[in-house]
Amino acid sequence: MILVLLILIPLLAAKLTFFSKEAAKNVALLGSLLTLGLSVYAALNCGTENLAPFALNWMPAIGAQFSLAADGMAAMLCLLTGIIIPVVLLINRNKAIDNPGAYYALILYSQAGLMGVFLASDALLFYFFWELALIPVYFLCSRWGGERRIPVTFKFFVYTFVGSLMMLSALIYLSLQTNGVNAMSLQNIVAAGKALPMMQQHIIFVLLFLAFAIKMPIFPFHTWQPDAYEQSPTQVTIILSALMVKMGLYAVLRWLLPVVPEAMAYWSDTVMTLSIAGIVYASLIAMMQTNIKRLVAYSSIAHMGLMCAAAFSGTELSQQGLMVQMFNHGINITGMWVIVNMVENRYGTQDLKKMGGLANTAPGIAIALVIISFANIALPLTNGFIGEFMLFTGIFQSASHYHMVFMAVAGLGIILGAVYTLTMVQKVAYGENNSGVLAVAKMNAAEWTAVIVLIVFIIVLGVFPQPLIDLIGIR
Amino acid sequence: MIQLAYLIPLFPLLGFLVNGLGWKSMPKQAAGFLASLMMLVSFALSLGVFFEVKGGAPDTIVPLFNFIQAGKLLIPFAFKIDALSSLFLLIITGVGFLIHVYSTSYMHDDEGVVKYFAYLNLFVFSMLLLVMGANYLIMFIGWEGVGLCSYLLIGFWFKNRDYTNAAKKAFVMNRIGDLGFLVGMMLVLYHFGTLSYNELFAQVSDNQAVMSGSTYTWIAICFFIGAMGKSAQLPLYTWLPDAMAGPTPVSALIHAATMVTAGIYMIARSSVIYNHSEAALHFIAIIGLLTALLAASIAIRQYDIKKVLAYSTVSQLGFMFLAIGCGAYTTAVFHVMTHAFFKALLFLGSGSVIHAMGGEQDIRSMGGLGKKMRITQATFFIGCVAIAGIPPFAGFFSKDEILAAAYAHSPVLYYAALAAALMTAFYMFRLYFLTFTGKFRGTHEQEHHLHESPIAMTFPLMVLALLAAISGFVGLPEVFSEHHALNEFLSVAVTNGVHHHLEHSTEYMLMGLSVTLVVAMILFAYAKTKKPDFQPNTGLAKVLENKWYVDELYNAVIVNPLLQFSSFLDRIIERKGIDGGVNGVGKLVRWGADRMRLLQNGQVGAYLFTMVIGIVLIFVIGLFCVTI
Amino acid sequence: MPIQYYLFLSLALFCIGVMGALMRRNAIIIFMSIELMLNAVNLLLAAFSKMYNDSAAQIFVFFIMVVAAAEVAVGLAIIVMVYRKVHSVDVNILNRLKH
Amino acid sequence: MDILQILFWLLTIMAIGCALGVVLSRNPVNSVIFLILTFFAISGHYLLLNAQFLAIVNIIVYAGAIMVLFLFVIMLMNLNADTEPQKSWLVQLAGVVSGGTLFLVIIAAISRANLLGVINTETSNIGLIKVLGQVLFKHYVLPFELSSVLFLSAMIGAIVIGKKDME
Amino acid sequence: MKAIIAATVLAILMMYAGFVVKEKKTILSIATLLLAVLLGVNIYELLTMQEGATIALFQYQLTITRFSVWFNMLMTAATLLYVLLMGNDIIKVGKHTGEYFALFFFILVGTYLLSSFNNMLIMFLGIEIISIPQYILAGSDKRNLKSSEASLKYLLMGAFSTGILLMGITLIYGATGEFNISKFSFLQMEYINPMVLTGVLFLIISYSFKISAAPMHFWTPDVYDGSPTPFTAFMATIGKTAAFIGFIRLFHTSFASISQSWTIVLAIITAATLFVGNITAVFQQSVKRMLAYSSIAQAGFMLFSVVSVSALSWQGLVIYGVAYTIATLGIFAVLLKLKDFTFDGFNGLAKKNPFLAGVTTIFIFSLAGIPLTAGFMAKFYMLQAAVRQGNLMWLVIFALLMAAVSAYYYFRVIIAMFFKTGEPEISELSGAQKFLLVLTALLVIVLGIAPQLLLPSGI
Repeated sequence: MILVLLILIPLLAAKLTFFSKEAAKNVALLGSLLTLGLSVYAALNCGTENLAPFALNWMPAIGAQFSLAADGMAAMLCLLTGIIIPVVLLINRNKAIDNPGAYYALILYSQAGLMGVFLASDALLFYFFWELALIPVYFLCSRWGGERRIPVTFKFFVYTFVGSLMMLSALIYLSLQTNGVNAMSLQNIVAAGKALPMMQQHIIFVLLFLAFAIKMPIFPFHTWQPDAYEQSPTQVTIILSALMVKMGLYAVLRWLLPVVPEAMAYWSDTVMTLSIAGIVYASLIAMMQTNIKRLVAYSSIAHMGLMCAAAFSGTELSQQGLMVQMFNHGINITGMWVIVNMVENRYGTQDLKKMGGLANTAPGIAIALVIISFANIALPLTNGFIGEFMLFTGIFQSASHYHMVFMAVAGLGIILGAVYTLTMVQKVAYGENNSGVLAVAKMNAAEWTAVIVLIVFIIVLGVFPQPLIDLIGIR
Repeated sequence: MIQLAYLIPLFPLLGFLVNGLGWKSMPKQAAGFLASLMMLVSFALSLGVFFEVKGGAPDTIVPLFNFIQAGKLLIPFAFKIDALSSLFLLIITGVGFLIHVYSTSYMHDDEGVVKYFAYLNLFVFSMLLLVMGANYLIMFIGWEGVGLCSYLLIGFWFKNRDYTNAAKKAFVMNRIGDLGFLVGMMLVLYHFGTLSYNELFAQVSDNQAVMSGSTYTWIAICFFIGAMGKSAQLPLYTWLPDAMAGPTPVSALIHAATMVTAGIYMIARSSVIYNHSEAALHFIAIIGLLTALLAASIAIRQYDIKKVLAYSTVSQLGFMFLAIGCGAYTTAVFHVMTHAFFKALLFLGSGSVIHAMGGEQDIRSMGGLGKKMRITQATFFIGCVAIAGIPPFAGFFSKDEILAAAYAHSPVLYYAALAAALMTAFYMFRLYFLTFTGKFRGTHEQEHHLHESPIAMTFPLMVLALLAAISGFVGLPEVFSEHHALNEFLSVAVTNGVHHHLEHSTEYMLMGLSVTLVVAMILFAYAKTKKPDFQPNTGLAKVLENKWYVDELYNAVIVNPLLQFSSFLDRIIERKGIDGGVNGVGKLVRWGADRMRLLQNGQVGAYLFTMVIGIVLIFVIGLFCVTI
Repeated sequence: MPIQYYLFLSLALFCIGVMGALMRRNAIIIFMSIELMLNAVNLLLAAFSKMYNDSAAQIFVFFIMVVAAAEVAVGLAIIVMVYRKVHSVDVNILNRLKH
Repeated sequence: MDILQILFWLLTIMAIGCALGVVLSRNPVNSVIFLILTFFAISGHYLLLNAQFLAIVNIIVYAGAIMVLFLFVIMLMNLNADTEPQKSWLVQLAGVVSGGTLFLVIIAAISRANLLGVINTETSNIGLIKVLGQVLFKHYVLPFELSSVLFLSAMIGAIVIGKKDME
Repeated sequence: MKAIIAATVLAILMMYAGFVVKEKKTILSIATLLLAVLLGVNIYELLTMQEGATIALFQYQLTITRFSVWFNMLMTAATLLYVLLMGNDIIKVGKHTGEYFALFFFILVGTYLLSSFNNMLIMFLGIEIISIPQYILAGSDKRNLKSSEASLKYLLMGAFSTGILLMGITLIYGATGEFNISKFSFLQMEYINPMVLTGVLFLIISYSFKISAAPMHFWTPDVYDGSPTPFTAFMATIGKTAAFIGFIRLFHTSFASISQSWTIVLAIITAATLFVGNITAVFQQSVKRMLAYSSIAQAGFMLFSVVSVSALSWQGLVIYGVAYTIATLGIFAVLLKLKDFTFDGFNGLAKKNPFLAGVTTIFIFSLAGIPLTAGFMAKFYMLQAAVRQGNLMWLVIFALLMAAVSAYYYFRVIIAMFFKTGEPEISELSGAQKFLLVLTALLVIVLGIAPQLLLPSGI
């Protein structure tokens, strides 16, 4: 029942938010805090009776059930969603938003979709939530985004829509290979996929992989991402980069790897090559960016590349590391965007060239920026390191012939990551005050709260990662 | 006592937390006092630990908690206390304490002093983790932690863009090395399944036969790449001279005494592995020697007081790696220790000078400072003597041991190293003479301002001078005493490689040769600086002044091509290629729509016509292409 | 008389009808061409009726005629309506609806 | 070659010739006349095929009623060859070619058929009015009724379309 | 059978009502009432039929099954919904209001025939009974030359396709000597008679015309664009679905055994239809014309039901037909409220009238196949049927790519409504209309969550 509530509460909160005009942000925050409480409860009770799977007959004709289940990975991602959404709602509280009811309601709708994606154990349900998470975000970006928002988010929408349709066809194919009873359930899909001959596995693999690769996104399917991140309101960018891209990885782990293991083994070298090439590629391009949001966007592509490579490396360690890193990356990139948001609000620009001297005017933000940046480039004793270390170890130990090359090239990402991140820090925080900015407002209480929460996660999980590792280990 | 070793890093951490969290409200004096106090406590604890170890306490693992436990991967957060780490503890906390004390005065006027002490404490904490960790991962944590602090402290005066550039450069170059370290760790994990020193070294000693030599070589080289970054060896040394952008005590602590020697510590720690790879050792020896020569040659022609010291540090680090390359790990550690004392001394002395000069660092504007700054002059002189290798000062013993090891290894190494040592003597005394003797060459204002530093600054100078003078005796060579105290102390933790024994007569001969030549060099330096003229350099001198154009070379060969390549990727591949492709599909669809639309031209005749053609096509496909 | 003869004849008529529909601009002539197509079908049905000795096909022909008559009634009404507006039955000038 | 065959060929030539006349003649009135002639030829074929009733109906309904309707409309509109717009010869050629291609393709397809046989020349009584009547009202009463529905709708249509809207 | 008779009788009643009653509103009420009666008759017929029963009438010229009655019921209900949604606009079209409604009844008769014919003659008559009223409806706005032009184009091409249909029927008859579609015995033949194949192709072509599949689709945009908008809505939905039921009935009953010889052709037609419909729709400026192209595209999807010969395809057709019909009717109902039919006419609708924008979004989502709407489940069933067929994976993927293209033009409406600014002119919505629009939108969502409502057991 908890599982249903995890989806239901954001939905109801969204409904309420939609009709509460001025109080929308507070209603939304309350709703999201309630969800956070639930998701914490779920994470603590993962693996016990309290989190028993939930199933309801839905469309027997096509074998679809309304079935939810949570293992450690799902509970972890729900927890992440639960944490990130309140943070998203905390920032920008002072900013006047056009039609706040709809804005916050859509955020909560996408939260419901995300929760659903992570909890669904039925293919059709999964697909439903997959789209449910996407569409509110599309509206958010297109309605409240930057200047070029309409074409950009449209590209994003159509691109991911193509991917999800490919996934749909694969899921239909798989469901038809079962005996028809609950044909869409995860177990049956997995069983059907495993039994497929090689040729069909290849097709299914390609179809599913396209969908997930676009969502993550990995090179070369990524071009929607920098544009979309740049043009979206930063709050939405957070949802996109911290949570939505995790859907892709999650889907790889849950709906791709177990389903077509043989094709997966066959393709792993290719995918790893792509992902790892993507790390270097995105890092190099990030170095060239003068727009702070694009820079962070490319850095996110680089990080996703590493995670994707780990997902396909086929070792247990890298999978665990991947899950850890999913959580940590969610926290870190959120932190990054929170800072970017503050910086953007204060400077009134996204252009790095026009920034500088933040450490003078608002040292608190600068310190937070430095901490989060270092978490982002995986400095030890921050959470980013734990994940990346496990990922690297996993990739290195993979059975691929080129595991050392993969690891070494991926390692270049560490160096390049340091280069572009520190350049950004330097341009934003250091140097003389920019002439255009004389009075930079300090952080307000809500922003403090958001930043402190994130930094606490960064440090605590960097020093004591074991609870997280234990959580994801629960089957 | 040893079981309480975790307290040693805890106090600096505490200092960091208090100063770091209270950076807004902390009074300046309190911050410095607190930080120094924490260091003092740590130092006291370290002393306790050291003497316990010296008193024969066995190697101890101090476990704290399980850091990462996932599947087969188990990495505990634990400390290892043995001779090596206890020695380093002593150096770090001792020198660290002195420099903290020095800083309370030196940084007195800076607005960011609370932040400064927070960083400094954080640095000590990280450095302690580095040397105390019981496995490579903990070492790596410290390793990157000190890199972080180095970054923060180099860029301490963040308003200056050059300083922050230097900070960034330092961090990135360190990261390159760190990647090597990381790969090394991966290799260790892959082959041995553990990162813990005890388990790893036990495995290495047990089943030598299982692993091929190249495995060890790869691991060793990878670790050494890490050391190259951190300890500023060729080709990753260029960050260290730039790192002088930080406050001078920082240069003393981080970029001379402690952090840069982390590479030595790591290799000494991994001596078991290195002993399995001759190739790696040769490689290290060559790199070390080249670094020593190159840096020394650059130092000859530098005019910035801190730059001279920085290149000297690089050069001395080269010496240490040369020692390691010759299999003499303990000698390297010995030199680390002596170097920590005299180089910290020299840096702090230069800090004192800079303090007096009101921030001026160019020795061309100095001269004759000795008259106003007696203590500084005296201690600086001791430092110079020590580094130049005049007996019985500390540098003589450690350097001589290195030269001896090099000679035992190969006379070629020896002569090259000797050349570097002579250059050292030359540039150090050139610096000394230009700074402290002769006439003052700066402005009147500066001359008026000249004064001896306060006691908080001179006290550490004196202590360090004392140490620089006498610390060499812990490593009296065997020709002078029955046993080598330091070697024996370290022998439990560090296994030296094959040791070529030199005849005592040879050793005497070598010592004599080097001392004679060094003295000659000092005289030469005196002669050269008697009447300084600072004409623009030409020829080789110009090349040296411009640091062999290495930075320019890096820019031309690596940085700029990389930037151009990135720009190419960004502008052409990303925007035109991939994004253009994606958008191109959209454009194609729209273009197609525009064309297809024209088919619908409103003419019934045309519609019928197209339909008939369609029908014909359908018949052709349906009747002739489909085989039934 | 082989059935092919009738088949060919009626297909020929059918295709002449198609040609007429393609070649002419006069809506009435196009409509007549289509009537020709229907008649071709009728003829073929009659031939098959004879071949199978089955009167059902002939019944079918009646219905085709009925439908044709109905279509012609409506069709001519439409053509007249158009003619009233544009004073022409040229299909080529009727292209307000396009693209 | 018996008389029936001669008749067949004569009627065939007449039908095709007149059909071509429908398509090719410039004057719409001529087209109508040619079409009526074609219908006569086809009626002749019906007679050959023992579909006497059909032949009569064809003449009465098609040639008599429908074609007269056409003729009326053409006369009403006062269309003649001079005002009749022609398509360009290229379009006409294309029409001929594609129509011809269609014919060839279908013929090529069907000529592979192993057709069931020949039409026997014996007279049969399936085309007699009595037989047809019986079949129609026994078996095909539903379509018969439905055709009245069809007519009803066509009638409504003719009214809706034909009546002038006075607004 | 009761429904057929009732529809005919009601059509005649309606016709006379049109003569007698002059007040248009009254005629509308009468039409609504009569449609309700017809729906009642349909439901009664459904209820009185036993499960699994097949009623053969008139020497197997009609075979009425529960499925066909169910389908008839749905179509009648859709027509009722249509009249309710757009009645006020229908009566504005021309003078002959009563006749228009009578024509709807006639079209329903044709629909009933197509859902249960068992003889090609009945099929032919059914198609004609559907087509001829549509020619008339297209031309019913006599003040507007476009309407007349649409009507003439529709007529000429429709008659042409009738010729083709008849040629097909004749060739099939020539090969088999049968008009009864359940008696063709192709399986007994050693090889397929090319004449049969030619006939089948002719039939495919003429049905392609009726359902506006490429390359016979050319009439569609022009006719839909030119016809009075309420009638376009009807032709694009119920008229088209009715043609589909005839298509699937003929092909799955008679030609299933030789499916491998025609599925490939039909698959190519499907692909071409999807391509033409979706690609051409991209560049349209008028929403009405875009919907015309989109109806081509949707026909492409519906063709999956014919291409994939399985029991699923019938279900898929019902779901798709209904889902598509409801959503399209909804869109047209909204469109009729706007003065400007171009995309720009929708600019800023969300600000001006959030209610209309909201329901439009749901309809658009359904057409684009976004989950939780009926349109998604419809596409899902179609794809499932096609995937099950086995050899059509390429077509499935192509169709999905085209579905993504369709998102492009459907979402232009959403972009215009929500993200652009403008002052759309909207006519007032009455409470009843609001209620009906909400009902329609709800239907879309309910069917998206529980599509099995459209396929009760025993159908």
